[in-house]
Amino acid sequence: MKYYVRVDNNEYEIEINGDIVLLNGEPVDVDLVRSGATELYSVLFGGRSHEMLVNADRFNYQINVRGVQLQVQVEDERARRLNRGRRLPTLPDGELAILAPIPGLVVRVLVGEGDSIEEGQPVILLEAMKMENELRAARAGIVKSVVATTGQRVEQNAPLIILE
Amino acid sequence: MKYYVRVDNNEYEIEINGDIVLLNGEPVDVDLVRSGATELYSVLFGGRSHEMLVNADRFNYQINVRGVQLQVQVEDERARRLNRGRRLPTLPDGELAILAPIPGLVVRVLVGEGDSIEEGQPVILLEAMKMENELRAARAGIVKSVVATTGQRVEQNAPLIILE
Amino acid sequence: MFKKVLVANRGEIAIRVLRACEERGIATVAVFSEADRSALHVRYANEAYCIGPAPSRESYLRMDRIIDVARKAGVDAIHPGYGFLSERAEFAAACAEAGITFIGPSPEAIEAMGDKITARETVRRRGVPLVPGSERGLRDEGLVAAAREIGFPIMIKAAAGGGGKGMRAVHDQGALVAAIGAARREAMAAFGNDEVYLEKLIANARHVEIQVLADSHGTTLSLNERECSIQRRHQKLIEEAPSVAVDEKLRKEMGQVAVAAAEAVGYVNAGTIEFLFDSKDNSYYFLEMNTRLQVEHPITELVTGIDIVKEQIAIAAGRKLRYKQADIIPNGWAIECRITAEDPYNNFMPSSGVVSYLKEPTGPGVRVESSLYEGMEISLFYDPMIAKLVVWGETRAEAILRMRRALNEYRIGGIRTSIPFHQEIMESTEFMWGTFDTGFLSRRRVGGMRPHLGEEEQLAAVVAAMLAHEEGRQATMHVGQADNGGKGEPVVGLWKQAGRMRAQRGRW
Amino acid sequence: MFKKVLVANRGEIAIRVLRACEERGIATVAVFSEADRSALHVRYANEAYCIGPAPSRESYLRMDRIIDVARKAGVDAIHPGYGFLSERAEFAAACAEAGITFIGPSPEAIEAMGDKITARETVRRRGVPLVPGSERGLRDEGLVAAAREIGFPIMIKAAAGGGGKGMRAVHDQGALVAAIGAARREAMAAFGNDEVYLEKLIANARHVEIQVLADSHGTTLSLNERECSIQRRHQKLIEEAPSVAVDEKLRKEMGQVAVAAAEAVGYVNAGTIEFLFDSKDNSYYFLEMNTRLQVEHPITELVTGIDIVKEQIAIAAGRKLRYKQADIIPNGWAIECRITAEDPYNNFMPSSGVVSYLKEPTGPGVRVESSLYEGMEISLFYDPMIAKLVVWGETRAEAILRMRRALNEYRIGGIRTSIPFHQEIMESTEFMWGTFDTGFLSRRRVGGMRPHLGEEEQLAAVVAAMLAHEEGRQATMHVGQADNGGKGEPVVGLWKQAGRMRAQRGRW
Repeated sequence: MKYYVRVDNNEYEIEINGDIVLLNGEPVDVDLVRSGATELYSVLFGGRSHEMLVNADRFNYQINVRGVQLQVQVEDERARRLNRGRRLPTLPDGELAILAPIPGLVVRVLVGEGDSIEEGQPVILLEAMKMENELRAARAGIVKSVVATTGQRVEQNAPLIILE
Repeated sequence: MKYYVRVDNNEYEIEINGDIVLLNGEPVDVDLVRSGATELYSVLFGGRSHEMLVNADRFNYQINVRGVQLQVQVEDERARRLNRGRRLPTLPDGELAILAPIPGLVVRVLVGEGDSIEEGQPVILLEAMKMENELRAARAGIVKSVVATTGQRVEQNAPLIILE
Repeated sequence: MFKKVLVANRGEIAIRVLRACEERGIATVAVFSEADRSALHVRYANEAYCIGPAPSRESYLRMDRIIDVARKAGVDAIHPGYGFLSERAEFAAACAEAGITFIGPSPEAIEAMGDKITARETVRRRGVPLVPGSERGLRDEGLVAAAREIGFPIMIKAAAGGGGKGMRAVHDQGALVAAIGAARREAMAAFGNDEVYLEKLIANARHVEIQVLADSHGTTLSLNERECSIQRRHQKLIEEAPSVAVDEKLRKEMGQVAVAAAEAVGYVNAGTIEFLFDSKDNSYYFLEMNTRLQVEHPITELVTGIDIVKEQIAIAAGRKLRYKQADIIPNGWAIECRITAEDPYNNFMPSSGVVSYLKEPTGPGVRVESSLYEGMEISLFYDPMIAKLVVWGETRAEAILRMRRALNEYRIGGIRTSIPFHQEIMESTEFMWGTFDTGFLSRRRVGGMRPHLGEEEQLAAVVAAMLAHEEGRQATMHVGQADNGGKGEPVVGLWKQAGRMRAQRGRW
Repeated sequence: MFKKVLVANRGEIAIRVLRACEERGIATVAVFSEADRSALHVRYANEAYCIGPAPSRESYLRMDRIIDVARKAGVDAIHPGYGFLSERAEFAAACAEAGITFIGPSPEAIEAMGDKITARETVRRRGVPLVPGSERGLRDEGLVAAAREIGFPIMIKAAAGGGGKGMRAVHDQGALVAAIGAARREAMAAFGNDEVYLEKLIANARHVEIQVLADSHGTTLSLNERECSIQRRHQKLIEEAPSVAVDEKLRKEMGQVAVAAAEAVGYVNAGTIEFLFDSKDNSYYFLEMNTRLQVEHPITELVTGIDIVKEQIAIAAGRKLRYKQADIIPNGWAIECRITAEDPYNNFMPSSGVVSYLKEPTGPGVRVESSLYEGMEISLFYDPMIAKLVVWGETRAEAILRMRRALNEYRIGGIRTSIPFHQEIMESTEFMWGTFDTGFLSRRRVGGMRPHLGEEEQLAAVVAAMLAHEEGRQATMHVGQADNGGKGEPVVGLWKQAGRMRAQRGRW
């Protein structure tokens, strides 16, 4: 079975047939075991030892390596065919909603409809835990609509701004 | 509902009606919560704070308090009526099998059939982990039969000696 | 000595104090908010009582309830930890009224140092050097005028401040008014008082502070300096002792100045004098005195061998200090990293969730002060600092290498933490050379991008594919997308998997 | 310095060495038996290779496989830890042949000290005091005769011995022959060599040992003594440094004797000279030299500030020691408790099972050297020691109180451990006064009965009833008894319960 795996913006093709695992066509030697705790895995990759914390949410995996959190998406061949053309919310093209990562108070909205913004540009000032936090755009784009208003209390994951 | 709880050789009568808990007839103030881990409980007993590790096996509980492991057996009223007269394997009266607590090699049997022995008296020399371990009688009694033989390899929980 | 002590705090510092009490054979009482029922400090204490709902102002800031619990439990002393009520003169006073010893300085000393402007005036009389700044009680126009006088860049600070809250650096006239507004908002939110003042901003300055211990018999000791220049938005993230910038002669001199500042207010118990330190000419200026135990006190403990919290208790009980200044000899090097529930790759956004896995570092030279436990729910009610990782080494180099080792061992599942940020700093040559100042982070925009992991990233891809394969998720995938775009149903799947894999002796 | 080091061991000591390597920037290779695939040392190392089935003789004792892995992985040095191959001269030789540095003494030194009888003769020539004993190679009749000469009580020891295996105390002629038999059996099982010899048993003697460090440039240092008298069946359970029995003058003298003993065999690297110490007249006798890292090395590290494992690596790499004897000044007090998977209330019977919950102590002055992790399966294949709890205090009293604190914090679910035993000792006045000797435990029959818990026992009863009530087990109980007498189906019930309670936010 073939799998297409995206880690951030890099994609890998992995093929698994019984015990044989191919990474981008190259056979790799992997020994994967869970070590006691539910989400803790020990991996021997050609003898090199790694520890990973894995949280699975359907075909999305959050994998923590040496404290760094990686977002990993897996599609198999069929899923890939089905998804071709269709926009997944997490794909970089198409619309993107900037969500409130935590509940808080909108102190100021820093962009307006129609603004063209850069990746990493601050778009909203959100106050939480007595601190003002800048929300930044995950990618460049045009502001399609501004949902949040100054002084508004927002819940976690509430959409604040829609980019296109 | 009434419960009869044995901790080692002490028995306690506990009555639970809704939020009211009576210990030997006296009302007690207990707040019990699980703290994250499956078997870890935090107990506030009239404001005094205790931590307990609890492993349940049917109506037998192993409760670890400050590193000390307690064997706790719970019977409710009906179970108590049913058990009256009947011998439970774990009760101190009647026959008692001395089991091998670990797999090992029987180096020597120190008692013979018909011997009357004291509580804590060594009965078998078992070699495990390159060490000779003395098994002692959990209570006084007469040796009804000696199951183990010198030089025999025994599995965990294999009966070695039966007391009556 | 006290028979029973109440700790009016939560988190790692509550546990730190409870441990000190237990090691002195003193019975302990914890207080907790409804959100903290199963917190470590509740389980750690001999007694624990709930004092209200999750928000601090309804629980950990409720003096009345805390003193009420103290009375009922019959404690003879209260330790406030840091934050919360630790620098509220009225709380120290309320304890005294209730006939309970406050383990800390007198209300007068807290008062005198608590108001930053009064503090500056008090210590100036003792010849303690100060940064040029504005006088008190100015409204916005007054501040603008003062700023012109002092000259830019300037620093805006909250009069009631501390912990960097309400602080703002301003580099030109233009940004001034807006910055004052933001600073006042933060100050009001944090301290219920929006008064701010101005100070000249010393470029490329270091933050160096001196720990002092004073007993009630007239002895005040300097436990030497801590280097706290690694800050983000005026929040300390990494501290070390000693400081690479301070030599033996300077250490002695700054120690004497700090002792003078403490004596200026008749200070008793543990306190810290913060200095702005200018490496260019080794000049230093009094910033403020923190009249409480500091977050970073462990690094001083590791290089001096003195248990500061136990000394606090002994001092409060009227004991004489067992040490003379000559006994305080720094030995080796200590570094502390503050572990926070924040995402360094998303602008240090606070991260909430349940700690699903935990393995903390240990072994030689490693000390962890932590509030973490598996199953702990990280809420947004309290400060995001969840643990402190502290190491000691014979040399600074050994300490840095040991900190790297310990950071690599630290495993916290279920939430984002500042660990990768600290790893990044420990690898940075600027930090290794010690040539940094308080502008260090703003200059290098750390945590902007996560480091490239190379093999580990490939491996993560392989592991994910193997798990998907093992789980036979293919079927559910399309459905998942079709119905709800692939969200929902998290752990359950993994639990099932867990069960089966364990059956296979965790191997396939 | 080495580029890559292989650690030929498992458990806590493998991790200890791996940490030292990482802190020196050296890449690491672990080896593991099939039983240890998910052990901490495997996950901790940069590389890990399986060397065979669970039994030691098929894995951790297989020199050929270990050297083979070392070659393939391209390591330039091997650290043997303690136990296993650490004192096998032929392994040190095999490393040399393979062109790999053995981090430890020369095969000749191991040989000379490894045979206890040769060792006695070698050091005697340097004027090191010895306990009267039998000569070598005697058969049982010879030993019986020698015993009559030496006079009872006597001690039987394995010539190839160490770690108390094959040791027996005999108080009269009658018990002698049987004891020799048992000792030979154990010696054969442990060392593949059943030769034993006799030594006069010094009544009420203490076990005091001196840690030495010797580099390849002719410097040999004494890192002073460790007190290891708290033993059960000649197995150390608690160690401390310094020893209450040794004063400054004696410390210096014993250090010099120890250095002389080490120099007698041209010793290089870390080693330990064990002495029998008679408090009655402060006389001491050479017992043996351990030509390896000791289990209890951390207490010496805590009082001297020297990282012994890092020094071992530096010495093996040909470095000169950075210290002079004058630099070695003991500071404070350290105590170690060996945490074993044994049931102190059942004659220290080894306990196997899965570690279902784990929370290890931390905070000021606490160091944990542990092989434990949640989900770990404690098998009976290896030594029951699963962790070491080590504390430092400014004074012995502070160290004891801190150890009590740390023991109270230690939570290990699923298996029985020696923790309650250690708690009992830390509470015993005899230990607190320090007036103990190697007979301490046999006299007071510790762990015979578990302490009465009072309130906690009542509370356990209440908790069990509440859980039973909550679980609504009543129905199942009768059935359970009727069909299988109430055995079987353990965790499952609890898992279900777990799930439901979590849904109820862990509270009811």
